Amino acid sequence: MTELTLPLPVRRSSAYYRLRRRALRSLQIFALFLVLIYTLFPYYWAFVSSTKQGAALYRSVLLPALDFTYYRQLIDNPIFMGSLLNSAYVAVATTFLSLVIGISAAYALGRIDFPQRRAVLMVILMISIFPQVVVLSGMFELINWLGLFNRPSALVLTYLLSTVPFTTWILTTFIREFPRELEEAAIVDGCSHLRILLKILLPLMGPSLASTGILAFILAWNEFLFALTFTLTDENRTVPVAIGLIAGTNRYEYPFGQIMAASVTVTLPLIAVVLVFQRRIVAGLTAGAVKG
Amino acid sequence: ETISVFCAPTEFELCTKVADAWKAKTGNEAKINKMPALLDDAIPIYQQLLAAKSKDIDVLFLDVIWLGMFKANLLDLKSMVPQADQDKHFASTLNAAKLDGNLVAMPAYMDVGLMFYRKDLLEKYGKLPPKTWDELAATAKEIQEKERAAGNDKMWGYAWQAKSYEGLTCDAIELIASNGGGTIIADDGKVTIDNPQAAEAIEKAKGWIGSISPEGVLNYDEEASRAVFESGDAVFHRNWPYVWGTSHKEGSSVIDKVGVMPLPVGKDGQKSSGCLGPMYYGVSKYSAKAQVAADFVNFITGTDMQKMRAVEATLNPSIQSLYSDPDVLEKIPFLKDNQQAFADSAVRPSGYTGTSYNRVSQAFYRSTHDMLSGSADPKEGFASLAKRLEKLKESR
Amino acid sequence: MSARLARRDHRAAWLFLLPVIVAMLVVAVWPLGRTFFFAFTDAYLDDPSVYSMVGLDNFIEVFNDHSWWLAVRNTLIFTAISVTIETVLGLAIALLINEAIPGRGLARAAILVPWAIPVVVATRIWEWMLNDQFGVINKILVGLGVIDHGVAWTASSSLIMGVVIFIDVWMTTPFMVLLILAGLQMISQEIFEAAEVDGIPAWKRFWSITLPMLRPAIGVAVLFRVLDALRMFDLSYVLAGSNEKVMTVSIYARDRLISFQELGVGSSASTWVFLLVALVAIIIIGALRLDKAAGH
Amino acid sequence: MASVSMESVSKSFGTQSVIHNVDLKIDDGEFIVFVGPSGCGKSTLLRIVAGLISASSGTVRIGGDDVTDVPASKRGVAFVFQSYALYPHMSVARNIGFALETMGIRRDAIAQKVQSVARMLKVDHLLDRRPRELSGGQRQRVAIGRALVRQPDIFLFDEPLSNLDADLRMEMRMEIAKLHGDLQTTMIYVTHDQAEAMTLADRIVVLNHGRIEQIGTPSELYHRPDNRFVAGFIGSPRMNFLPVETQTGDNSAGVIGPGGLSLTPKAGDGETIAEIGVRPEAVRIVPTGAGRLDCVLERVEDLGHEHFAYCRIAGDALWVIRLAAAPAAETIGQTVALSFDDQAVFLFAANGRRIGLEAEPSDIRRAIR
Amino acid sequence: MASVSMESVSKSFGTQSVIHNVDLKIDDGEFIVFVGPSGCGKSTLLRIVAGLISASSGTVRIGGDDVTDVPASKRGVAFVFQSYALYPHMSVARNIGFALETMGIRRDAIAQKVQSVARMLKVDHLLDRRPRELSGGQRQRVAIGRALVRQPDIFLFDEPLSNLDADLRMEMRMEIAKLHGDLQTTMIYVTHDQAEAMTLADRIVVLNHGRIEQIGTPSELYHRPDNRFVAGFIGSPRMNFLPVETQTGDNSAGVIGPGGLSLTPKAGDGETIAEIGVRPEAVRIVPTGAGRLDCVLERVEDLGHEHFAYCRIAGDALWVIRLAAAPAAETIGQTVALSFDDQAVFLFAANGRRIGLEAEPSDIRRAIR
Ligand SMILES: Nc1ncnc2c1ncn2[C@@H]1O[C@H](COP(=O)(O)OP(=O)(O)OP(=O)(O)O)[C@@H](O)[C@H]1O
Ligand SMILES: Nc1ncnc2c1ncn2[C@@H]1O[C@H](COP(=O)(O)OP(=O)(O)OP(=O)(O)O)[C@@H](O)[C@H]1O
Ligand SMILES: [Mg+2]
Ligand SMILES: [Mg+2]
Repeated sequence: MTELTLPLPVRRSSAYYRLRRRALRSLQIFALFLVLIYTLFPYYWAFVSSTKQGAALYRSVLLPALDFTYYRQLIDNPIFMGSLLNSAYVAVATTFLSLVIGISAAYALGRIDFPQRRAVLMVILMISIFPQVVVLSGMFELINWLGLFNRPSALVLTYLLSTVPFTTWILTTFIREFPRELEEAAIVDGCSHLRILLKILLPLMGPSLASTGILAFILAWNEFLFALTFTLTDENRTVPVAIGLIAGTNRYEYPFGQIMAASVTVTLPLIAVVLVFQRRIVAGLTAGAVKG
Repeated sequence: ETISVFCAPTEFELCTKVADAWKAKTGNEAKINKMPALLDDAIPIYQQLLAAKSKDIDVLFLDVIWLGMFKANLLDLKSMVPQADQDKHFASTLNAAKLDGNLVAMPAYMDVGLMFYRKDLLEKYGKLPPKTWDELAATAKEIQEKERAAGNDKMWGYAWQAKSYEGLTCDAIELIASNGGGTIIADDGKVTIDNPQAAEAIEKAKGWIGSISPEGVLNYDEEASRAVFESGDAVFHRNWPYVWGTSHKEGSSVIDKVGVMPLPVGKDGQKSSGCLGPMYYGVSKYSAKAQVAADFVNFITGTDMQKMRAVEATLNPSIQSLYSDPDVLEKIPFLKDNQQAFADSAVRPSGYTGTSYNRVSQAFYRSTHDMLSGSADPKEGFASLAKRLEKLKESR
Repeated sequence: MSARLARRDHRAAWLFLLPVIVAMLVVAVWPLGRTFFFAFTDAYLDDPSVYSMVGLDNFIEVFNDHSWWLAVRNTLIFTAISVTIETVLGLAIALLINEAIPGRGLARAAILVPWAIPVVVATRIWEWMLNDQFGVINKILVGLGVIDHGVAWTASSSLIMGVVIFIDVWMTTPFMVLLILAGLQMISQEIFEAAEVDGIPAWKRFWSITLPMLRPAIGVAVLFRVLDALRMFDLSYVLAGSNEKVMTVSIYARDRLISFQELGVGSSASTWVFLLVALVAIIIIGALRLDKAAGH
Repeated sequence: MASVSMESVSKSFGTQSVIHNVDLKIDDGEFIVFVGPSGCGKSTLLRIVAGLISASSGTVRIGGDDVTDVPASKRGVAFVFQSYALYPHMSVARNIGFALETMGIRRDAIAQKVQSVARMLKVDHLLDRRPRELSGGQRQRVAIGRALVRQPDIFLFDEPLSNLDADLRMEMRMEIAKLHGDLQTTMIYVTHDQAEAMTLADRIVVLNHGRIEQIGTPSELYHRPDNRFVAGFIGSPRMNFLPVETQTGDNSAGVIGPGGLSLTPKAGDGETIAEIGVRPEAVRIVPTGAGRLDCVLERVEDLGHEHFAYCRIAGDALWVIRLAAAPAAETIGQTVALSFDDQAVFLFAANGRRIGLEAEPSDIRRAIR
Repeated sequence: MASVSMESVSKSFGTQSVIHNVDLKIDDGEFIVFVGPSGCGKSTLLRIVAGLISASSGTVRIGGDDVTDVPASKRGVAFVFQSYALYPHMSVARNIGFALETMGIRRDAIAQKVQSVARMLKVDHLLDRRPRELSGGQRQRVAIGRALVRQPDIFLFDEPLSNLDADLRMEMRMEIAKLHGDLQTTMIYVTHDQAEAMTLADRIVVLNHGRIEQIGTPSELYHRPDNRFVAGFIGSPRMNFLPVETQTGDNSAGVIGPGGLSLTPKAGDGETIAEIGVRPEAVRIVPTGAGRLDCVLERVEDLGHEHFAYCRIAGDALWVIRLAAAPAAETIGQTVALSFDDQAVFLFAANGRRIGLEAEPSDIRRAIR
């Protein structure tokens, strides 16, 4: 060993460190508090605003007025409630379809060794970067040609453009993470590819299905441009469009309170879903996207 | 028979009523579809439907500035609506819908820029409603300062709209036209914007920002500026007639303190030039039931229905006779005094520009916004705008 | 090699890829093809059936348009600044809620809320909160004595880009946090422990261990965000209409296509947007060697 | 160098109590090995010493100072992880020298120090590589080098060799022993491997369910286990056990068990013997009738240098017998007798305590050789 | 049950060649063990037999039929993985019965079959549990059960016991041996563990760098290795080697080496002896002068039932000596002499081939006992 003498570490008393740790902990909790305010306050404010009427809106009182007129109006509005149902249908169907398509593609891309695998993956990634406006007119022709104009199903179809690439991408990385031996065990047990996918991989992909599913769901639930363009009549509209249709008594009037009430209402299911699946979203992404 | 009609979401109930009345009268049904609240969002929808020659839609609700855009896809109503019915409307309004010799739509009601003001404050400080913009600025300034001194430190003199959007085209045209500076492009297609009066008007308005108007007006639209006025924080307020209704609704801080007048003028003797915003109904060329649809258009734009809308929703009729109708006046008392405002209105140059209107308007409001926010000089700005517009004209 | 076994697998692979291929052909390739096609025509939106081919004229027109370059500049500035802030903030928050502190479960859930709110709505909320006369932000700042009268956040042309970036940061930081958090959780805890026992101070641990180890995770997150930011549309559009100060390339393309009805020029603008985004994507993917990851 | 002591240290994760009231004094320069079944709390205890986990209660002292709340980075300990935990993005040289970088030492001094440590561990030709380009043994050496370079007061090892091949493990084991011989630094070492524990330790600490079962030198634990748990845990193959019944005779207790077993153990002190144990190497196979109990010789395994015979007693307990030479092939499957010396028999009470601890027969050791 | 044969099987992954021209015939009912250093291709070869990997060239036959192009599911093989690869979302019962489900067998028939297999493996009380609720040994049993239930022609095991504790490993090893004894099915078994290889195999295949070094019974490999690699690989601790120089004398070659070694080996046939090898248990420590070579006794390890002595020869080679009793304590650190019988010496040529293979001294075996 060389003679290099290392500086002696300065070590203070146990009590000093105890104090320091407590201080640090308090600081962290405070920072966390700030983060919570930062992320939640706007939503809270939307809620506050939605319970105020008229000029009360212009007085910045931090407490909600707890006037639920707008909410009552929403609930009594069959068109709005109908659009909730449409949204649910569109979002669920989109999610389901993109998961089915995505998982099937992901199995091929993640598990089967074939030469063009990388190219296919890159093409799919490239597709996911198209701006939506770019395809609007072509999409409209397609919808008309399929006779789907003004049907919620048209939205399901068009949303696949945005959801399928990333579901495929995330599920592929996830499937690749999977212990290969499970699949080999199944092969030896006599399973076909389809059976492996259905009986072995699928039941085990809960977390990543949940997280990609939620991403797809949020996307489909919140989409506006296509929904606006491809539906015509009230009974076929989705929630964001329905919110877009909430109007005052004049074309220039912007009924802020009502719109905030509607926004709070439609965001609620999403928040609930996110809360419930919070752990899985992180877990699913852990296995998925980040690996790339 | 059943036809399909587009209606603004704000007028959904009115439209339903019209449809009921029409059914009672003719036995035909009209199915009402809501348009997006941001009416401009309807453009691509119309566009797609018309490009696809869709039969899904018969009657379209149209803003005046869209008429040029859709004229190729709209049915000529000249022969389908009785001449007598056509003649009941303000000529200027009806003429705005006559493009390439076709009557592409019928006016349903009209909007015009009006000046709202605080009756109570003007009285308190012994002021008369101003006639010129300079008077307005001076009055606004005085009241603002006195009110602030009295502790009302949120008070502003004048709230208007200068966000970089279509509304600014209106506000700016009003200022320029009332100062004798024309309406950007004349009816014959001549680009008129590069003139000293126009520059002067904008220069003046620029001076207001920060002194009698909050800097925020540079991103105010109708609603943002109305909020200031209706919470009692502005003396003057330029807006559309609907503010009359909202400022008298529960929750407003200025109930019964509001007065209305035509917009001021640049100099004595010039014309007040409220921006005209009439709305129309037209029939799609691809409608399978064109005659029924035209009947409906005539019905919904007819005297009875316009009166109904005026009474129920304070929408200003485009039919001259209604301006002396007692029922209407009871509901909208200012109509009588402001008939001139409607007659004198400044029309945006959408008739000539047609499909290109949005480009012209965007170029105009963008350069105006630059001038108002101080990043461009009005004289030079309008000169270069004029050149751009000339070039635009060539491109189509 | 028993090529027969391999060929069988390849056939199975294409069979499994069939749905995605069909779906993408229908919803992506065909509409895109139309857009590319129209980019070479002089068609107008009011009657797309009438057109003639004009070669590269539309591309040249866009290329020579001052507004386009303004939009490109805005887009790049917006992307660079907002993604940078999001990354730094996302990293900080991710590190914070990765610590074992009480309430972090709640924080992890709460951080996702901005993400679940539709963009249009979020923009409206912030516009409202930032209102110069009635905005709660101004109220609070005035109350705290930071400023003496309300700032017109969205009016001044020097501030509006800042506001757009601010709102975007609020809306999309959760995405960053999520991806970085996921990355953090994949790093073996023992590496941090090793550094701690080795007496490495916290800042150095962060700088020399955490950051380099998080690089792949941050890289992917940045890629996704950059691609998204380059296409940004609704936020700017809802907040400021077509204010040139915050006009993005997507708004430019939409203006030409929808507001101006120029199907041809609009399509070529869209194509330019696509090319821009693809270029950036390729650069980032190359820099991160994401393609390797994809193939391996 | 420093002594370590723990005073009634306990630890629970949430509601799960993992370490119960551990008291332990480790002298300066000692080599201590923690062994115990998986999940018994070895790693947890080691991490408490390192400061990576804070104890729920109790006091930890290093060199006499209370360090209970001192963070790991200030304790002057070095930790070698089972997974090595090398920094994957740094070269071997930086991995080793990283701790010195923050001490304000000059670059060339660091390089020199790293070089000398690397040379000592025979990884000096690898200094530019990344950890993923190293073999398991090389990684292990780098991990040790990283610990070494800081000249810590205490080395902590958590199963450092368990990812290595048998040969390599043997080799590294010797190097760690040599390291301890050279440095004379206090070392605490966790392992699963019998050979490592037996050969490296000055004293072994046997843990079970978060409690210390016994502390002692390897030979003490092997020859004089306190209880059945330690007796069964130390030694490979493990000790053979047989449940028995005590039959109280005139003045000393007799013991009978399956397979015709009958013993008259010396000690006893009136305690009831519930089980006996005999190590595999203390048992001999003899012709039927000549032994202490009968069993069926089920199977013989030839390991080259030795043989294991498996013998089933009364259809139940299976005893392993370590033999130098294979038993005659024809005896396989047949009943044979087993014989062992009295001194080789360990006696256990029903609660597992070994009986006769006090009157330790000094010749047990000789008996099983 | 079936025989397996491979005819010049090769495999490369991309440009990396992993298996080179392997020829191997396995008889029906044989228990074959593959051993070799990590990365030598054991698993790859096993997977080629299973059909999980297809060979790059060559032919694989099972029961005489060419199965080179037959998919894994049709080969009638069962595979037990190191990681067990149990389906985590299925109960133990479904895990075992899954292959039967795939075959479309009736539910009650499956249940019955699963029950009987589970009972045989003593996991019938666990049938409703999920894999994560099982201990390592139980998982291992379930994995074997899953293989068993299909009554395959061939069992393939890839290090099935390497995740288990020493005790458990020993126990499971016996059960696998018993299984083979009962079923008499062909089994191929990959392991790192010397004891498993030695005790389970009918024949061991030693692989190195994708080539077969030697095939033979455990005893053949231990006592008559073909080359230095096999000699060094089989046996634990490994054989002691010493490089030597051949000095050609009158009619037979004499050999001298470090530490004063001097030998006159019987065989030779003119081949140059480059190295000699002696197993640890064949070496004895004797007083200086009384042995064949001198060395410094560096260290002695006490494992309880035996001792390892480490002796350094001429400051270089380190020999391990297995001893029943510890050498006298005062000899540690001193020079001692080592002695071994002539018959215990293995001779190697410079290319590693063992010399004197043909004229195998039949008494080597006896010599090292
Ligand atoms: N962070 C933790 N949270 C909760 N329980 C834990 C945690 N770390 C360890 N435990 C539990 O504490 C017990 C002791 O764990 P520890 O890692 O000390 O065991 P060990 O003796 O090192 O085992 P092994 O030999 O398997 O490494 C185990 O039951 C384990 O489940
Ligand atoms: N899918 C693969 N792609 C590329 N190389 C591979 C692949 N599988 C194995 N190899 C390489 O083939 C060689 C042999 O691997 P194999 O797994 O057969 O070794 P092994 O003898 O089983 O080793 P171990 O004892 O560590 O399990 C190794 O060098 C490995 O890196
Ligand atoms: Mg442990
Ligand atoms: Mg292997």
